[in-house]
This record gives sequence, C-alpha cells and structure tokens, in this order.
Amino acid sequence: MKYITTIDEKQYEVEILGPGQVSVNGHVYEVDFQSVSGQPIYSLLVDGQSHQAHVDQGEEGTLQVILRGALYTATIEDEREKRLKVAGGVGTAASGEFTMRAPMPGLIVKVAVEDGAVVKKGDVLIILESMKMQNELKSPRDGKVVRIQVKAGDSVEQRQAMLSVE
Amino acid sequence: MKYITTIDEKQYEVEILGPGQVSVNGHVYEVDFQSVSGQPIYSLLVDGQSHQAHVDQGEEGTLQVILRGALYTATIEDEREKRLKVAGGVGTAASGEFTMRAPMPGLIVKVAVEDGAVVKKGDVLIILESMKMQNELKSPRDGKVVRIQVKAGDSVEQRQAMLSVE
Amino acid sequence: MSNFSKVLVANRGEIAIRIIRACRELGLHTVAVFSEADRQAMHVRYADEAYPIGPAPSKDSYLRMDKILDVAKKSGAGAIHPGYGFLAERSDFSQACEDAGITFIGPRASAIAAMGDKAVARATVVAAGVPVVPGTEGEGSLSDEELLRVAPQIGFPLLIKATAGGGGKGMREVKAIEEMPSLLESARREAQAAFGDGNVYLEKLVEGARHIEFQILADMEGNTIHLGERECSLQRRHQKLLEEAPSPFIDDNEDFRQRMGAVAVKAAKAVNYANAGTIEFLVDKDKNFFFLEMNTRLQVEHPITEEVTGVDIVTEQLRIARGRQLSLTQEQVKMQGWAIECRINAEDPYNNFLPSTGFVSHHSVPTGPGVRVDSGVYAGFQISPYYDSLISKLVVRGDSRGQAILRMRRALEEYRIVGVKTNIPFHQRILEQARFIAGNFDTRFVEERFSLEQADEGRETHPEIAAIVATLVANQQAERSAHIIARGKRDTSNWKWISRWERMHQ
Amino acid sequence: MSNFSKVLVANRGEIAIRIIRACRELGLHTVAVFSEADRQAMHVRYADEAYPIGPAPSKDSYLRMDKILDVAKKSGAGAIHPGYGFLAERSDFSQACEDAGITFIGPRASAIAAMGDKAVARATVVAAGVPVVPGTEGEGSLSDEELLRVAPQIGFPLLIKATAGGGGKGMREVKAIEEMPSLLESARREAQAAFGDGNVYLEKLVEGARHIEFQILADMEGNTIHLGERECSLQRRHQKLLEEAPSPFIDDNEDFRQRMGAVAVKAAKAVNYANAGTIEFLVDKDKNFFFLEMNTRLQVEHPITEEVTGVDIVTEQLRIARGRQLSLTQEQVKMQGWAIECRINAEDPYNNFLPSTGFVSHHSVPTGPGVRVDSGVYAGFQISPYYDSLISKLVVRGDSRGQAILRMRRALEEYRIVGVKTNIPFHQRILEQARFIAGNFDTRFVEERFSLEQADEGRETHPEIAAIVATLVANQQAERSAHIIARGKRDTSNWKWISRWERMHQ
Repeated sequence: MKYITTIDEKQYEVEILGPGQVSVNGHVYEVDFQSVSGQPIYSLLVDGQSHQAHVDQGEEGTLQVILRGALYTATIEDEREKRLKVAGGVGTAASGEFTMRAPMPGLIVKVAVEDGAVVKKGDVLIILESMKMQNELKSPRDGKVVRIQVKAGDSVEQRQAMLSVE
Repeated sequence: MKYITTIDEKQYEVEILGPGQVSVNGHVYEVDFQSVSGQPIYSLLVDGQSHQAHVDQGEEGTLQVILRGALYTATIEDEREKRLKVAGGVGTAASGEFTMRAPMPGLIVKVAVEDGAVVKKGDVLIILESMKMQNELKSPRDGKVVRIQVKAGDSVEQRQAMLSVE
Repeated sequence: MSNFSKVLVANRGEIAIRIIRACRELGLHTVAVFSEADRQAMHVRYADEAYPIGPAPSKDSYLRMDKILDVAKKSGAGAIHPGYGFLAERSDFSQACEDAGITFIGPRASAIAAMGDKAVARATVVAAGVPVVPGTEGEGSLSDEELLRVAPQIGFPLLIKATAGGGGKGMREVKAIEEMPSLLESARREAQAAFGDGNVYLEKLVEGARHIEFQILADMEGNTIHLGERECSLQRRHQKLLEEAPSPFIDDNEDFRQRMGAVAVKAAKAVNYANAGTIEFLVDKDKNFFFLEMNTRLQVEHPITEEVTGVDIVTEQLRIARGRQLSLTQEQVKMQGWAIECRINAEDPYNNFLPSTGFVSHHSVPTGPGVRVDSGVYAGFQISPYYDSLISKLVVRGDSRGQAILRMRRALEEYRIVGVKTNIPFHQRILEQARFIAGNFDTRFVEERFSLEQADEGRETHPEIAAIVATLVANQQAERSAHIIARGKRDTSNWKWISRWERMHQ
Repeated sequence: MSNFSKVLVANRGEIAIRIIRACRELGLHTVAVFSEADRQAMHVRYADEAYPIGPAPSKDSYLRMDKILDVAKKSGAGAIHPGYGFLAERSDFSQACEDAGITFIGPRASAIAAMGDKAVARATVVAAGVPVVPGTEGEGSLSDEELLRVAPQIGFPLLIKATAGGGGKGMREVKAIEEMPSLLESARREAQAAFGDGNVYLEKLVEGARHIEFQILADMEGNTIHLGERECSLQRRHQKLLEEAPSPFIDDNEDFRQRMGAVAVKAAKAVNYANAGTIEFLVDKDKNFFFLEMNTRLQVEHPITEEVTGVDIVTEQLRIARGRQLSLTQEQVKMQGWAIECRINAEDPYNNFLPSTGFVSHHSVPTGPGVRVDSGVYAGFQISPYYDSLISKLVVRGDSRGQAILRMRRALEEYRIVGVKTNIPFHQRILEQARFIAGNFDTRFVEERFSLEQADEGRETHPEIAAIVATLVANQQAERSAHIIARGKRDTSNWKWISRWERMHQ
C-alpha cells in the first residue's frame, strides 16, 4: 500500500512493503510497529531505534503525532491521491464555512459578536468559562458571523456548535 | 432481591431494598456502590464509611473479596435457596471428582503419582515450573488418582486439566 | 489547640489526597466530602469516610461552608483542613470553624482577613518595615475613575489585580492609559466571577522581575521560621507552571536567602501568623525585593520545599493545629539538593492552552528514584469541566539542578496520559531551553521569549518517523473500519459476548 | 575504564528500567534487548534502541551471551550492564565482554569466579580472617556419599545449598540424616534446572539467625567502602520478601555497624573487588556474625540503601566502570531515616504463593511523599510464565522506622493491580504483626510464626461489608448476564461499532 503523507507541508511517499518493512521516499526501513495497552500509544522500532508516539485525531481528518514532546500534524492520502478519511475527524470544513464548536464543556460568559458581524482572523468571538478559567475563542479566519446558537449563561457540551463564520 | 450470603461459614441475609439501601440480617444500611474504572474494584460507602474492595471469581462459583488486605470468600444464594451461578467460576466440582488444573502456564517437572495411586490430602501430585520456581501442587483431599493427562517435560496452559482425584 | 483524631478534608483532587495521606501516616482518621461530579474521585476512596455535599458546581458543594460543617459535626471530625482554593482563604470559614468548636488547620481568621485583602495586606507589612511594590495600597475599593487618575503616578506598565484574588485571575497588564478602561472592565468581570468580588487595585509592573516566594511555618506560640525559597517565575498568564527550589537566582548566596527569609518572617509576624503560609516577593535584577502578597494556606508547589528540606509541611500543619511547637528551629533548616515541580494540566499546549476534559483511559506515571507524583486522577477517571485543570504535580529531586533537570526530562518522557490533552510537551520544551537551563529567565519568559513553535526550531526533529507512525496508524484504521463493517454483518452470538465479559472479569 | 556513551542493558523488567533511567539521567544512550515475549515490555520503549534476541525462554534469549554481544557490537554500545540474575554473575560473560573490548559494568571475571563458587568464596574469605558459618568449604563438588559422611560433623539442622546458587534455589533444610538423601536429590535437580550446575554444599543452620547484608562499593583503584546494612530476614522459602535499612537489630549501634562493615570491606578486598556488590551475613542473637556469601552484582533491594544514604548506586556503578574514583569516602556515608521495600510479586498469598500470570488490566501505583516504585509492568502488560514473578518494588522512606511502617501501610492499601494475584495482602499482614513492629524476628519468622489465617485472627474484620460487596457484585453480574443475552438477540449495527471505536480513539 502506498501513501502520500504530509508533515508540516513536506511530503513523504510512504509505502508499506509488508509486515516489518516500510519505505519512505524510496529508503527502506525495518519497522516493528505495535500499539501499547490497546491505547493510541504506539511503540515503533525503526532499524533498532525505539520510538514511542501518542497519536490523536486532529482536525480535518489529520493525525496528530506527539513524538519526544514534539507535535507533528500529518495528512495521509492514499496512492490514488485521494484523501484518506480517518475515523473521527472533527467536523470543520477545510474551506467554505467554519463552525466554531465548544472545545470543552463549559459556560458561555459572553458572545462577543452579533449575527452578521464582519470579523477578522484573531477577533474574539466567544468567551467560554471552563475549569475556572475564562477562555477567549478567536476566529481562525476573516469572514461573517452566522448562525449564533448560544448566548451568555448557556451551558455547552464538548463539540457543541456555537456559531459559524462564512 | 433477597440473598443468603455466606462468609467464612457465617450466613448473612442480605436484601437489596432498592438503589442505595441494603439490609443485612434486618439492619438497614445506606449504601452507595460503584465499580471503579470498569475494573473489578468497587467503592462502597456504607453509612458514610468508605470501603474499597477487589472482587475476584473464586472456585465453585464463590466470590473472593479482598478488603483492607483481608480475604473473604463469599457464597451467594438467592432467596429460593438456590445457589446463584456467578459467571466464570472455575470448573472444579464441589463434591465427587476433583480435577487438578494448571494454576498458571508452565512446564511439568514431574508427575509424582501414577494412575490409580491412592493419595492423601496434602500429598504432592505434580511439580510445575513457572516463573523460575518449582511449585509443588498438592492434593486437596484423600482419593484415587485417575486420568493423568500430562507427563514430565510437557508445557501446560493455564487451567489445563492435568489429572483427577476421585 | 485540640487533640483531634479525625480530620475532615474540605477539598478534592490531588491536594485532598495529599492531606489524607499525611493523616493516615499519623494515624488520624479522615473524612472526605464530594460533589456529585466526584463520586468516583480518588479522595472518596482513600478517606475513611466520605459524604456527598451537593451538585458539581463549586458554589453548590465545595464552597458550601454550612454543608461542610454539618458533615464535620455528623462525622465527629475535630478538625478541618481546607487545602488550597475553595474555602482555604476565607476568614469567615476559619471563624465559623472556631465558633463550631472545630479546629481549622490554618491561620486564625484575623490573619486570613488581614492578608486576604491585598490592599490591607500591603499596608500592614509596610507598617512592619517590609518593602512593597509601588501601587494603590490604602483602600481596596477604588472606582475606575480614581484608578485612572492614580495610574500615571505609578507609571506604566502596571498591573490591575483583583483585591480578593490569587492565581492570576482578574489580573491584567496595562501598557498605556488608553487601554485601561476596557482592561478594568474585563478584570473586574473575571474577579467577580472567580471570587464574588469585583474590586481591583493597581501595582507597578517590575520589569525583568522574578517571582520568588518563601515558605513560612509558625506555631501557636509565635515561633516563626522559613523553609527557604521557591522560584516561581515560570508562569503563563500569571499561572505558575514550573517551580523549583532553591531559586537559581539565589542559589548558594546564603546571605541573600537569609535576608529575604528574615523579611518574610517579619511579614508573617505582622499579622500574628500561625500554621503554614507563603510570602511572595518580586525580585528585580539588582536583587531588590518587594512583598507581593501572602498566601495564607498550603501552596500547590509545597512539595519542592519538602524535597529539599526534608520537612513534611502537611504534617507540620497538623502538629501546629494540635498546639504543638514547631519540630525544628530556623538553624536546623537546610536546603539540600534541588527539586523541580511541573504542573501537569489538562490543557492543549498546541491550541492556546485551552482546557481539555474527558475520560482518562490510560494513566501511566513516571516512577523510580527521585520522582514523586502527587496526583488526583487514575485510569478510568472522568475529568470534568467544573474544577481546575491540574491533573498532577510531577516533582523530581536531584543532587544538583542539572541532575534534577535531566531527571525531570526522563520523567516527562515516561509520563503517559490518554484521553485528555496535557501540557507535558510544553514542559519538555521549557526544559530544553538554553535560557532555562542557564537559570536566566523572569516572569515574562514564557510569554515573550518562548513559543512551542520557536522552541521546536533548531531541535533534532523526526518528521520521517512521524510520517511512518501516522501512515501505519491510518492504514490500520482504514483496515479496521473495513473489518468492523464486515464483522457487523454477522450475528454476534450471545456466548461470545459472555465469554469476552468473563475474560475481562477474571 | 573506557569513556563509553552507550550502554546495553542485558536484562528485562524493573531492573532494566532502573538502569535505563540512570543512564538517561547521565546523558548516556541505552540499548535494550528483548525476547519474543517482551516486545511490549516497558524497557523496550524506554531505551533509545531495542533489538530482539530470541524466543521467550531465558536460555534462548537473555542467557545468550553471543547474541547479546552481537547486539552490542552492531549498536556500538561501549558497555554492558547485566542487572541481576541472567548473566550478572557469570564470570565467562564478564570475560567475554572484556575480550570484545566492551566494558562490563560489574566486577572483574576473577572476582565473580572467586565468589561465584560458594565453596571457593568461603575458603577465600576465611584466609582473609572473615568468620564463616561451619560447613563443607574446600571443594564444591562432593558426592552424596561424601556429604552424608560429613553432615553429622557439622551437626543438624543444616542446609543444603547450591554451589552456583542464589535466591534460595536448590536450597533445602535438613533436620536429620534420614531425610538427607531425598532432599539432596531435589536440591540437585532444582540447582541443575536453575543454574545448569547440580553441585551442592552443606552449611550449619544458625538458629534464630538474622540475615543482614552490607552494600559494598569499590572503584578500580581499590578504594572500597560500605553503605551500611540491609535487614533481609523476612523471607519465605529463602526468598526475600521485605527488606529494610537500617536493620532494627543494629539500629543505632554504630559501633556494631562499623565492625560488621569493616569485615564486609575486608571480604570484598580479598577478591580484589570492583564495582557494586553485597556481603551477606548471618547474625545470631548474641551478635556473632558469619559471612554467608557475596553477591557480585546489583542487588534487588538496593533502593532502600539509596533512600537512606542518598547515594545512587547505579550511577556509582556507571562512574566506577568509567574508571572514576568513588564519589564519596567511608566517612561521608551517613544513614538517615528509615527505608522499607516490599517486593510485589505475581503470586497468590492465599494459595500457597503459587505464581500468577495474566493480563494486567489495571495498575494504579501508590505515589506521594516518600514513596518510590520501581516497576516493570503497566496496565495492558501480559505477565508471562517465563520470568520471575517480581512485578514491582514498593519502597518507602520515613524519618523513623515507625513512620516508614505507617507510610508503607498506606501505600500498600493504595496499590491496585487487576489481572494477576499479588502478595500485597501478605505484606499488609506482616506490617500489622506486633513482632514485626517490635523488630523482633528472624529468618524463620514467616514460616514458623506467621500465617495469613492466624494473622487474620484478632484483627478488626469486616465480614458484613464483604457480604454486602459480594452480594451486590453477584446481583449485578446476574443482571448483566441477562442483559447481555438479551442484547445479543438484536443486530448490532455497523455504525454503533464504529462510533464506539471512534470514541475510544479520540
């Protein structure tokens, strides 16, 4: 199986040659890959070097790999250049509309914008209180605020849609 | 639901009166009972006293309760005096024939008895090596050895039947 | 005062467990209280007794003095330990305990009150000859207009701080007068939400400042000592993240340490202090130091002082509360070796440190020589949004600062938590920074000179390894999804289910 | 000797991890080796590199010198640490390392050989003026006939011990000459199986004996010191279970300690010892002490010495192997406080301590002040039958023996392992025994004066609570079985499966 894997804008051609062999950009590695405790922790031996990685689902179908304390965001596409849908991606579209979802359960302290407001990347949209901290949630892009679904005083669940920027 | 629960030969009439209430021999306790981490570890608040118990399946459908480092072996029967079959009991019959099963995987060092041998309680039947120790497995009762299924040098799996005493 | 034998711990999380452990090791019985969100929490299981005190929000449970005092009476607890946060710095609670004939394991109500209002505290210590940072001392309830008027006299940059506050909540930095009105509004709003008190005061921002604090112990007879300092300059948004003892800025300058320590003791004595407390100082690069505030309670970062002095601070608190003398004199206090604490928080360092909640499915803590973990979670615990984000405190001790840093690095690499995001990668980066290793940092270091992305530059990276892992995981997921769909088509027999369940429970 | 920067750890389990941690904290790279049963073991993940060396049985993997030396050469490791067990006391391995130009982190082959043959060892130390227990010294390869002839001269009771042995394997106690032939047979069989050498010798059984051992450190220049003693009398079938430092039998009798320590140093010097080692003594009630044997390696129970002396023994081993001098002199060694170690084994204390294997589904270790856990397992690890049953070493440190005991009690109560049986309840009982608390016990205490059942008598018990728990669990199981069968009748949709899987992996 051949994949194109992008890490921090750099592409790697990764081919799984069989159990225990992987090639990266044509270089063949001996690989022993195991998940630990049935958790998303992986032990990887690459030519004898021992690595431990914690892998989470990222946004837009990416995988977040934490390796020796560093984060790598990976996009994996299969050989026919079709994006591989990894399970459990977060529901923010890559382009078009951005839906702001609650990153954790909490209490809406303030909705800082009104429906139809024009916002710039970095503008505060919502202040959410959780774990005794007030967190300012900012717009990831320029756009227009639509579909505000929460108001100050509301409790929100994790991943609950709060408003959109289009 | 009413049960007769026997701990170390003493009987307790335990009635589950509803969520949060249990009576033992007519005395009613406020009880908050929860399993921890989905494990056979239980947190029990009885009239405010906090107890933590580790519960394992014992032999013959009993439950082994470890509470503050002490072991209690419990037999639970339901109200119609019928023994409650708890899941996963070890397959040794209460009376009649005793089947000796390997308590852990290992290597048979020696079968100390022959088919038909008359043995007394405490006689060594098999020497099993595991975890770098030689373990002498003794007869739990007087009887006659039958159906020897292993010989020196055999590897055995956990719970594999090795011989019987009838 | 009293010879109590049962202690109610009016707190939750790691600090409740810390206190329960200390009580157990002294043969004291313990009583836990818990909110509806905490029935599964460790402190409920570790205590001898445990009683529910209400719904999840703190104001309905851990802040309910009435309910907690009821539990104390019902259970026969002779003393209450408040931990930190919640009711720990509430003078009315200390007073209510005294009125109910229950020993409050902490200072007298008068000392909490005097130090609790930051403005009063400053006035008190100034009267005792302790230097303070220039700011609006006197009254704590100045209006916005008054604050705007006095601000230019103090000079910019300055800080807005919550009068009732602590932990960076309700704190704002002001660079110029123009931005002050909106910052006053947000500071007051946050202070009101956090402490039920929107009052704020102003304080000059000491530039290049280090935050260094002294641990105080004082018994009922007035014997007052310090256990040396803790370096707490590594903060983010005024939240401490990593502390060490001793401070690399003081290091082996014993004369400087004793001078600061003597002033700290003087400040504590100014309010007739008893029990454990902490005097916080700002220190500028010329070694001028200013009283910042006193925390009239056990501090989150107390373990590093324990590790270098060998004094068990919670045990001392219990001794003091029983009316006994301090178990050591100032001369007997020796700092040996070096200790570092990393606060492991449930927050995402790669996403603006947003808090992270969820089910902890795996919790594998580092162990081995010189490593101590004070934790309140376990595999199977649900981290809720109701309380603060501290998962555990990872503390290491070494013979030297260098050894402690290397030990902390290996401990962070070993630490595995699955289910919530944590700031472990942040700590790993900090510990690789040349400036940190050189001990050359101030309270602005994290915000001004550090970012995870910059920190990542120049380090050895492993993008190829990451690419391999990610691809193998994605490949496995794709295969498994296909497999699961295929399997779902078959009927799952009852007996397979049961035998699977049996296996899990044997 | 050499200034190596990469260390191969020729071991597994907790001791491999202990060594890897020490190397990491010194900036040394580490190489792990693993058998087919250990791909998931922690030491594989904690090391910088890891290589397979063969099938699960030790003789095909961890005892394969050739494969291990191959890995060392391939990976460029400049040194090998053997841990304990496996190849640690094989003089031919030490020699093979030297021949291959690889530093063996341990004593020279000649010292291992001299101390490895118990009979030769006794002769050597006797020549140096060290007292030994009467027994068959001279040749180690006496026949059964010869042993039966000499036995009455030594007197009964006596011990049969494996010449190549250690850890109680191949050891038998003989009360009278009649039972000797069959015991000789079984001792030789066990010794052959364990060490590949069926030779045994006889030794007088010192009654009321305590097993007290001294930790030795010696550098390449011959500087040799001791780090005080460890009390190891609490044994079952000659297996140590609980150790403490100092020994309550020596306690503050510093003169006695230094006398024994000086003899221990003398014994080590008799074989020109270098690196870490342990001299074991038997001590009778009149304070006569006899050399028992020398363990020419790191000892399982080394952490308690570290906790009371502050010396990191593994770090010292690495220093010594690099040709550096000891980092401290005998005068600088101070024992402070008290440390206890409980060996947590996978065995069933209620079923004749039979080993227990299985999948560890939950592993929640005690933490907090003064607690150290050296462990080789984690939640998700499969404990196999191939290696010894040690799961972890739970070590506590306290200011006094009393505090250490209370701390160990709370730590044991907190320790939760699910999936295998452990001897934790055994330790809990021991720590409640009046004789143990009084420090009044010898090597026969566990077997002669202690049983879990007797220990349970007279204690506060909670049969009603146990009845409630058991009934509620049984009730829940009955309900759940019914529920599972009911559920199985419905079709399980693909999508439910997938969403469950997603939840687990987010």
